[in-house]
Amino acid sequence: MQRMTREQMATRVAADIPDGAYVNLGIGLPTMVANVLPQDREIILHTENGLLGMGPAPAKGGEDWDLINAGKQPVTEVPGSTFFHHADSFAMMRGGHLDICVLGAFQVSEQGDLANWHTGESDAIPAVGGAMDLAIGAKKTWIMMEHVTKNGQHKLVRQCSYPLTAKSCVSRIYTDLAVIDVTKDGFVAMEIIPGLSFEELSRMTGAVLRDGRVRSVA
Amino acid sequence: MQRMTREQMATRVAADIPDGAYVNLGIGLPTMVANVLPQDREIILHTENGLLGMGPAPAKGGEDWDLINAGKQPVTEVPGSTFFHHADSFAMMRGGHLDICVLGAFQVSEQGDLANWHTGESDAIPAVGGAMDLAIGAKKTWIMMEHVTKNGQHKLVRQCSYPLTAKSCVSRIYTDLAVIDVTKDGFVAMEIIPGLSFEELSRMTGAVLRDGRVRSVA
Amino acid sequence: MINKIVESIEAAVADIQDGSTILVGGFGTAGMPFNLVDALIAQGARDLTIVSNNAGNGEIGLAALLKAKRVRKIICSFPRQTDSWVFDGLYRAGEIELEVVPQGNLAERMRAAGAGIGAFFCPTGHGTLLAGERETRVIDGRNHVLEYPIHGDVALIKAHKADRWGNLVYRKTARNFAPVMATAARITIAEVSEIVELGGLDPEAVPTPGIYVQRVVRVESKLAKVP
Amino acid sequence: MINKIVESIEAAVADIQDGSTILVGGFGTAGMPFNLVDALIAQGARDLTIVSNNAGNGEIGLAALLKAKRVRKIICSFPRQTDSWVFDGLYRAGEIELEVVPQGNLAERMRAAGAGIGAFFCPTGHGTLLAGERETRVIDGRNHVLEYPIHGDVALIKAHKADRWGNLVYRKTARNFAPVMATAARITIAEVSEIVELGGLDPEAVPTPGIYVQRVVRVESKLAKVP
Repeated sequence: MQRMTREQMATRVAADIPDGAYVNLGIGLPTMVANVLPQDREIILHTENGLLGMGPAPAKGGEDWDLINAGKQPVTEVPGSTFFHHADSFAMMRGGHLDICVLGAFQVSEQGDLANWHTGESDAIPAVGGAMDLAIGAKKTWIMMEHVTKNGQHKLVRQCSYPLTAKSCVSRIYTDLAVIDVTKDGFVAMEIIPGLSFEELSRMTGAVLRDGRVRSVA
Repeated sequence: MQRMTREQMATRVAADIPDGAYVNLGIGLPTMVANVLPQDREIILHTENGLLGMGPAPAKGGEDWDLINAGKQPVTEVPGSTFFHHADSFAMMRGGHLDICVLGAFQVSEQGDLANWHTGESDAIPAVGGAMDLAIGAKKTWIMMEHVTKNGQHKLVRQCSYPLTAKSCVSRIYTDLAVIDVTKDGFVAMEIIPGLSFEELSRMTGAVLRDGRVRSVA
Repeated sequence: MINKIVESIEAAVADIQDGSTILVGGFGTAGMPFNLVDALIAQGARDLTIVSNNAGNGEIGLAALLKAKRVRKIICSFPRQTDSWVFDGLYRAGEIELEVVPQGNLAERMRAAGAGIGAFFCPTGHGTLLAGERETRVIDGRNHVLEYPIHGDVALIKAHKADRWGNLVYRKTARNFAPVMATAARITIAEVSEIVELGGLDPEAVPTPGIYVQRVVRVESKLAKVP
Repeated sequence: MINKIVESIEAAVADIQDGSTILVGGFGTAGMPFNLVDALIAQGARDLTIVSNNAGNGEIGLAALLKAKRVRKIICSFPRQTDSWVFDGLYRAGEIELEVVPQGNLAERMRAAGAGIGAFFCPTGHGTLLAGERETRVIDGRNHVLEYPIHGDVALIKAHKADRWGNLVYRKTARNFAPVMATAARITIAEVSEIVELGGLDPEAVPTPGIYVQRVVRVESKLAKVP
């Protein structure tokens, strides 16, 4: 078994974004999706600090520090882009106009609850940013994260132990091992990387996992 | 006694608008104030259909029907003007940013209640426009109206008999006979036209009127 | 590739259903999407709820839609005008339902629909007939009324220019309700005078980003005042 | 004649009182009014409540204000950043009060303050720590939390160009919170890179009409990234 690299994960997420979609990519891992969007699709990226039609990072030396993304990295604007203020930007998000947002996560529960803003440690400084707005605002909230923590702990769980970002908001999870739908019946594996069995994946998943893969008629 | 003409009333209102004020002039009689603003003051007119910095009516033949006021008459824009949409325009009004709005009225009560949108007749078609928003939105709501109806009925009253536009919102009333402040003690006459006595004015006023005029030391 | 430009106005309105709630832009005749309303009349949808500032002028636009008996209910701030005889007649005959909403609430309730606000407290209308049986609350010593969003199935609006992504710019006070309505409807259809290349609009000056627009159709603007 | 242009930045901030609530524009360093914040440090007001998206970067701007111990409380969405060591230190030492607000609520609560909305229901944060003891309500089958406006005594913002009426335009994503904060504060003070003649801005493209701005001061923009 070969875990997917971060680039492979980004490419896998990108493959599911349809032509014409309006998408917000959260800070961290999801930002990488911007670099691997299919060239034959027009996908319009929203960044909550006030830009619809975000382009890739500028060439070195071409940075404009008035033109940044939510992660405060310099970006570019594409033809057809529009700028707006923060209340308008979050109205766009919270009003349900974005098709997809892709977020990182600490934990996702089988009900689709998301924990991605706070580890719950007593000395942690809380910082939420736009995570709670994004999680409830887009038509679909997708998660992109490692399947388990570095220490092997479950991130797909029955109940989140970390403080929640939002309840029942996640519809799909892309991990380095699998693509998992969150359904009313809980987690359903739609794809598993080659060399990993459903049973092995289940052991790395902290809640009941169903097998939703379409079997080829062999 | 010579009642003030509509032009004189407009001029009297205009004289009280300070330099730099942001003002909304309601449809009907108050619209006339725009034509008699003091030339030595910069007064910025707001029209709720999305323009701050409204100018006078255009020359004949120069009408642009995309550039109208709240009464749907063609107007002009002055240098420094800005256009915005209806929600932003009413946010400007309702957020308390306008210094003064001048409205017409059917009745004003001694508590400052305003009735200016509905006669209460059972077959009348109700139409409120922006009146309820304007009445509560500006820092000061001034009324410009005849002191009594054509039939001699009171318009300054103890309680409005017509349906209210807003409660306790009027601070000053400019009539064809007097300038009346609305205070916590009720109506106070600040100016009366020449040839009319305070007692005569009181009889034309449907609530207790106090005399607030500064007497010259004769 | 994204291309929201529809070749014919008939195609733009073809799927509007009977019983729809339709937000119609314009303040009086400024910004009124006359071409789209005419297309809607030809299309034939009926039993409509119309949300618009006024209730039609003369015999054209909304007035013509009303006259064709397609409208069950109108939600507006100012139906009564010197030239609103079509509406006036239907109303007095009991053939149309009217909900009068203060103009600021009309705008803010559509803004709430577009912005994901479930309800809001606002002082406008407190203590008046129009507050009706609404919930009230004193906040910071001031009386407020609870108002709910107004969602549209469709918005018909007029803009000045558009690109193929549906970005829209407007002319002067013809902007009025259009940008708000575009956010509040499931399907927003814009008639425009001019289509420009993608990148042809100043990104700092687009009141309606294309995300709010599903279809754009180019028409000859009907700017003239109602006769 | 209206002239909101103030000759010196010291004069622009001279009357800011101890104990004020100050809205500070910017998202990270983009749109951060560095010159005004420096002037506020020099001016000396203390016991301030700061409302801003972040809690300072490096040792400049808000971070310098925090370091000077002028801030009692900060209301922000994202204090913790790689370069927020000044805030982090004060917070861990218990020397500053922190209220974390979801970014959309931060923007919408200031918008409400500017728009005369007494309170609003919104789904963000429901069922989370940040909803705290707030009132909740199910509207249309969805859980909402009641949120109240955030008013400022003063807003310090950065814009690109201004005219003497206080009309402001911005550059790209440096716009962010500034137009919203301008509506929410009693006194809005803007630092700008350029002053143009009245009429020199496109009236169709002014995110902040001058009515929301009390003072404008021209400065050299500090565009560079924090070292």
